[in-house]
Amino acid sequence: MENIQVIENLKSLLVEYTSNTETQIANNLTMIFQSFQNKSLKEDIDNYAEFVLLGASLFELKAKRLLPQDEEVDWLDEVELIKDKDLAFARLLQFKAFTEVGLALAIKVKQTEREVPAFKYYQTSSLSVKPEIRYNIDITKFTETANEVFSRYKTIQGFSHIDKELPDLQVAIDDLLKLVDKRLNTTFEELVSSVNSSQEAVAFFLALLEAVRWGFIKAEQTNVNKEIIIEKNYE
Amino acid sequence: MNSKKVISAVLLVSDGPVEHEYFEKLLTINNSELINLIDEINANFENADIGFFIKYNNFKSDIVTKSEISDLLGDVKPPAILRGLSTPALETLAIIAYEQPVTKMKISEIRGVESESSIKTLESRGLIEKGGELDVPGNPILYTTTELFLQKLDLSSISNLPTIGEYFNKAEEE
Amino acid sequence: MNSKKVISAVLLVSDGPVEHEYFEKLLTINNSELINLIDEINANFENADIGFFIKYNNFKSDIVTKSEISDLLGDVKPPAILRGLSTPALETLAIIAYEQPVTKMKISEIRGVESESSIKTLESRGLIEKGGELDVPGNPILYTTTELFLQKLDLSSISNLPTIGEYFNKAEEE
Repeated sequence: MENIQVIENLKSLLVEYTSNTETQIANNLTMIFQSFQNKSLKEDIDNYAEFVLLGASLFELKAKRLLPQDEEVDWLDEVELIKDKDLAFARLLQFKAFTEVGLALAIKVKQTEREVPAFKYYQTSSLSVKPEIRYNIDITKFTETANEVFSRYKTIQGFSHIDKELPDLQVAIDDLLKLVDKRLNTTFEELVSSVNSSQEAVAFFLALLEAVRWGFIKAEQTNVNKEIIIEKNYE
Repeated sequence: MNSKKVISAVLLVSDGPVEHEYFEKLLTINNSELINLIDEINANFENADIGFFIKYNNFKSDIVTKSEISDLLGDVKPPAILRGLSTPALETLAIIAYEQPVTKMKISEIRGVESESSIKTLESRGLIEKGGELDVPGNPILYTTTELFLQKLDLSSISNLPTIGEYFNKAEEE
Repeated sequence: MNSKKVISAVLLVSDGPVEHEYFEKLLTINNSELINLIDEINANFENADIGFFIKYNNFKSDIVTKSEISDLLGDVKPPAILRGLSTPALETLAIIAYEQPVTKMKISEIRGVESESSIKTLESRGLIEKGGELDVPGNPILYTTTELFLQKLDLSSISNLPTIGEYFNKAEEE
């Protein structure tokens, strides 16, 4: 929610830039940096260098504004350019947020699936009164589904290629954490030495990136030619 | 490892009875130890007035409701089997309807995802049933649609199913 | 009527959670009496080292296995719904969850890439479904998340989804 607010502030600043007085611009900037102070937002921003870039663009704009200027038209072009940049940043921010939200949802689903519900449906046979069947099948929906499932099979042979070839990131993360846990201090080269296929190595590498991003482990490479040192993050 | 926990939980989520051998291997116990554990669980259920127990014979066991439950419920229906069909279930149903008799493996192949739980759901709703076995090694079960399925779609026979897209040759002529 | 027997047996055979209202009417008890009975059953299970319990919230209950023995359930456990899903599919799921009802075009716009195959994968897993059409020329299909999605996230309604900001606060703490 706060993200949207900040983006809105930025937008209004940019859109109104040309007509605003210096005081108004200063006020707008203060407002933005105040919202940056918000605790949760600050943590967000730590993840998103884009905000820094956006801020830098604003300073750039402000610096230019302070210089002697010839004509107002240049400024409009400049503003248009930055408005596009703003939109691009906003979109990137939104996309990155959804990637992480998706992973968070996946982790929650995985936790919930550890509790498997009972459904001994065949046990209803010992009940003298059977559970009522109250649903109906809509013939249109049935036909549509049939069409879709068969045409999907015909065109792309189902999704077996996806299931088989793409690594399951969550499994890879779990495996990785288990290994790191066991060895405490290890190297990436050592971790991947046990994998059997290039797909598994890719999965491990992606898992490593995710685990570092989530702060579970630390990865360090002191020199390009040196090994990547992996250790558990105790911070 | 707590054996009673494992036995009770596995029986709760298993689709049908579980063979004694499975538990004996999993828990590295012998047959009489397994039977003792099951008896112990049943005594716990009995003392706590639980409405189900572990029924077993020489080979396998399963959790079943006590027979008096029927009397206790009277003519009240348990609130099961009331929900509509999800997309995975509907997809699975469509495949069985058009490809029947068909194996679980073929269904999963067409859908591109594992379809075990959808098959279980459809079977429990009485829309499909086991209709024999395929005569190949392993004898996989063949699934067919039921009379109830025809009723629900208001069809007199499977041959009256709507033709679909380009999948079937006869559809191409239309 | 023995209430503990009825509650445990009905939960065993029911497809999905049972609403408190059903038991309250059937057993002519009030809500706190029902919760007391469920707690009593759970205490019995706990004392007897049973691997499952009755999970409940303000509205409904269901028998589920204890999460700590999940790894011991092996093959009897149903396959994970997210098995094999890639991060693009998860992104798409997150977008639909938070932007629903949403068109395919809007999803692709947010992601910056074509999202057809992710949508189909999620649909075939039953996590999303078509939920109507947008009232503009061309009538694009609107996608929403399903009841199964809510169940898998242990939520009673979409309005209970955490705000997006909450994910980042949590991630920082871990």
